[in-house]
Amino acid sequence: MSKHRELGLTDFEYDLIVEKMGREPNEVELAVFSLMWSEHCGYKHSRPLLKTLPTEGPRLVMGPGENAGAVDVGNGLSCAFKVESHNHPSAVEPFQGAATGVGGILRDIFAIGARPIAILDSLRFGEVGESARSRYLLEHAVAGIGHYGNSIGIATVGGEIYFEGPYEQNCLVNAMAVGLIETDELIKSAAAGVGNVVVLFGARTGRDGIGGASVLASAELDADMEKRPTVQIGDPFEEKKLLECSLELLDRKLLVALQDLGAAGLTSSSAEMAAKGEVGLDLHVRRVPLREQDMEAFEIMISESQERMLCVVEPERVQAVLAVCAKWEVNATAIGEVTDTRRLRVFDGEELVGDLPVEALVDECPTYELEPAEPATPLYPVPPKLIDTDDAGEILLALLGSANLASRKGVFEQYDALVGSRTVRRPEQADAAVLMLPDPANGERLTALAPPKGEDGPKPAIAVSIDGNGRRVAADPYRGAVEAVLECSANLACVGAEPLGLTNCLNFGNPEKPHIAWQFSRAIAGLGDACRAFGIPVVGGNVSLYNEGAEGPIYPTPVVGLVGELPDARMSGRLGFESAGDVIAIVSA
Amino acid sequence: MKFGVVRFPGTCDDVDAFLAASRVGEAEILWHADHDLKGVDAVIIPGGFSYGDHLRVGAVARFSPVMREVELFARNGGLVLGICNGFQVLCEAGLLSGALLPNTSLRFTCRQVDLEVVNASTSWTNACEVGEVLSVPAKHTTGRYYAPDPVLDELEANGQIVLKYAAGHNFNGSARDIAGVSNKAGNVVGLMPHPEHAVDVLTGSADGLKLFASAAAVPAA
Amino acid sequence: MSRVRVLIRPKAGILDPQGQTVERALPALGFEGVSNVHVGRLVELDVEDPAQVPAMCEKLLANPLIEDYEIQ
Amino acid sequence: MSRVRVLIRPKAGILDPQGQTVERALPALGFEGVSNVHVGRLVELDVEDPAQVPAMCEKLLANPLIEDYEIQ
Ligand SMILES: Nc1ncnc2c1ncn2[C@@H]1O[C@H](COP(=O)(O)OP(=O)(O)O)[C@@H](O)[C@H]1O
Repeated sequence: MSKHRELGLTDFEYDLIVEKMGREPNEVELAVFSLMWSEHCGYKHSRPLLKTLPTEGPRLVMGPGENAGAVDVGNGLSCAFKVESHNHPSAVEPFQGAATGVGGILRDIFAIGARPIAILDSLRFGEVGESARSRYLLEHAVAGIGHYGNSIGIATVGGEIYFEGPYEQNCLVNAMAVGLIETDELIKSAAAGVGNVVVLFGARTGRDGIGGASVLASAELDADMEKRPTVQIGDPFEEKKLLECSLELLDRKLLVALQDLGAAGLTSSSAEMAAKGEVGLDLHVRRVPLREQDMEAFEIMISESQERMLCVVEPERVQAVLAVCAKWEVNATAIGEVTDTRRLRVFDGEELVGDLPVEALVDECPTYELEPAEPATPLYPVPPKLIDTDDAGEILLALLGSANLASRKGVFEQYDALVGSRTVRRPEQADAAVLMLPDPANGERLTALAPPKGEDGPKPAIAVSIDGNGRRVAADPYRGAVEAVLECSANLACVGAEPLGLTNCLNFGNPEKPHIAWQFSRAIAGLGDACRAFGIPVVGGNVSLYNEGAEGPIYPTPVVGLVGELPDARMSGRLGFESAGDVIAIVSA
Repeated sequence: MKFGVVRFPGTCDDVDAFLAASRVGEAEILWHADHDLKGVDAVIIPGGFSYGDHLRVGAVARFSPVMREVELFARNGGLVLGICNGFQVLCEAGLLSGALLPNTSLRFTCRQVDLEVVNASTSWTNACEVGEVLSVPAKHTTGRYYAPDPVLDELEANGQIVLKYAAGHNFNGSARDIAGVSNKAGNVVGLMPHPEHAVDVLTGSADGLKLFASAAAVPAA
Repeated sequence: MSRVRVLIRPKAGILDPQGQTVERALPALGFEGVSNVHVGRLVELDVEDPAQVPAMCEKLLANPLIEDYEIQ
Repeated sequence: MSRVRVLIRPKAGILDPQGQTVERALPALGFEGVSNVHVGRLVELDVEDPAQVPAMCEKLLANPLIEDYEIQ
């Protein structure tokens, strides 16, 4: 009876599962439920608040709910983007944690058919000046992000880093990905068509990341060594093939639906596809290509092995799908079919080992009302003063020497900011990265390689930026969140771009504690009000809760990513003074 | 002039090379598993991480079917340019001397560098002048050019050192500041920096275009 | 001083993309009958006190989360 | 089937920054008396015909210009 508690479910939740099932769940079923009803997949503590964010806007193409959101960027093109956290995996194994964070967010982008064109990252560590552990985390997380993005050939064009005490035990690694798609080619993840075939393609399934979503992403982190085997390992080469293969499958119109495997692996991807399509799925776990032959059914269902996708295919197209996968040297296997049962049924050979109601899994996870209470006393120690003097020269030197103001060159030089030939403003050239779009007026296409005509006219472009400021949110969650949106918009304005849509990653502590609930609800209110004031829709995002170490919670850290448009890349602003004799002006409200 | 751009699993800068070559001629993608160069006049092996750089950079890609054709093509005087991972592949294939080792920093580094043209008579540098400085980005983890000293002396004597990092720009620790080399005949050139990412001032520099323009000016065989 | 050799391998069941790549490449070169290929790292060092080597492996040479090591 | 182990090392005289980095890092972790550190690659494979292994090394597994190999 305590099995469900080990898996992170409460007694109340367990009873609810028994009620929905009409019986006690077996081992496979309980494993599946525990993941789908984890904080990470079920948004138990955040769903009601997230519903308050504005999701409408004139340029909105796809709002929250799909793998990534998208906005219209003109010329029949949409820009898909999303930010996601990989905080706890990065705290355990920073290189692989950060790398697989990038891999995961990229799959979200190409799962809707968009070609990823840019990555940004937002990082928080403890004081690197004092903490060897924070230096280690910084070095390895940055190397991991670079390794994945560079190897897969997608430009990492911007980001931000802060070092502050409250992140010492619980670092933050958030990655944002941006992609482009011809708007009428967007694909959804809803499974459809009873009798259609479910094909799993990509890497083999191993034991890595078993239970990662419930254990690593949905509970407070402690030094428990037992959690270590849940680390996932990424292979950007496999993902590069998976990316090209997926886009070719879509380009040839061979797929009914496509979904990536992220947290909770096959479990969440199949359940979500079935729920969205209002159908059922039968899956045969023994057909799944394995890295270790002795894996049990529940392990296959919940493994978080990276670089895998799931698609739904009409039976007569299966051969064509397998052929495209073979061309890209990607494993592909038909592992199931679409049914009209609205149940997710798991077969181990002939035996039915799991029979789960899809709606209950995906849509009926209980949500909890938060009990926010403003703390009476400050939650965080006063940050140490950088220097105690009135001497302006000394203050300037101390500022210049502080890790939070130092040049980020050592970091962004480890990222390929140029691949793709779109980067008009790379790191340190401007406050936001500027990326050229294909220009149909110049003969350029997104999907087909066409030589540009070389015409000299305005070059359509987008600008992207990511920002957050935990210390200010800690001081005043509402204003701090508003300021994050303002700062990010100001970054876009500095290159001449106007925001079109926003994504966010809400990094907070344990929401079951009233003061964290207060931070969380006030920050979301601020985020929503700022977006409404600007008329920008929130197109999607991610929530990372339980970011706490032994010494307390992190600063509440909502991170926002904006995509904006600018009419002509040739006019984008830059940071440096250009030529002698130019006038310097200061503009303010 | 028709350029063929090879695409291996894991190639990343193929589209960039295609677009760069398209500015001075026609371009076409060549698939690694094909035994066919589609009648192109010049072959570009672009950058990226063919086969994930697994085992050793360029080691696996060099055995792909298309590389057999490229080797024949090169030995018959065909124009071949290897950029970054393409340079590594050409070295592994023995079409160029030397090998590329991990940067002394052991880090991936993406940086705009100045290159000095040492030999302006190869098929890929004839539009440049000796001593001319080109601003081109470099981005790699394994770009430290190495060859034993006698080989380096011979390369020098034969004018096979085509491009050098300008003073202060050799960030990867390459022997004798070598950024790019050619075969004896000058039809095959490999370099670590990325000329295809320097074809438009809007994205930083247009100096790299000269390499493609050089090849385009070579009369078709 | 003794020369010590450390063999570091990806843990069983952990993704070994390098090994897979080599396994796929060999038949294309005419080498048949090869299987179970794994690629790891080799560290060789002179140490005054070989008793320290296991600790070095745990702390620096290997990543015990994802790698096994063998000291020779 | 026999299990074969191939040790691949950077050739003597070629700068081995990986080895140097390890050598420099160890004292900082409190491990003294370590020298002459080199980092190489380990390839292990099951082969039907062990006589083929030297050819595999020459052709694919090692690059003789920069690496030495030893078959066990
Ligand atoms: N983690 C990171 N990844 C990539 N680029 C980064 C990262 N952190 C900072 N940068 C880049 O370095 C430059 C300077 O960063 P920062 O000091 O935060 O500037 P600002 O305060 O103007 O945003 C920016 O171009 C930014 O995009």
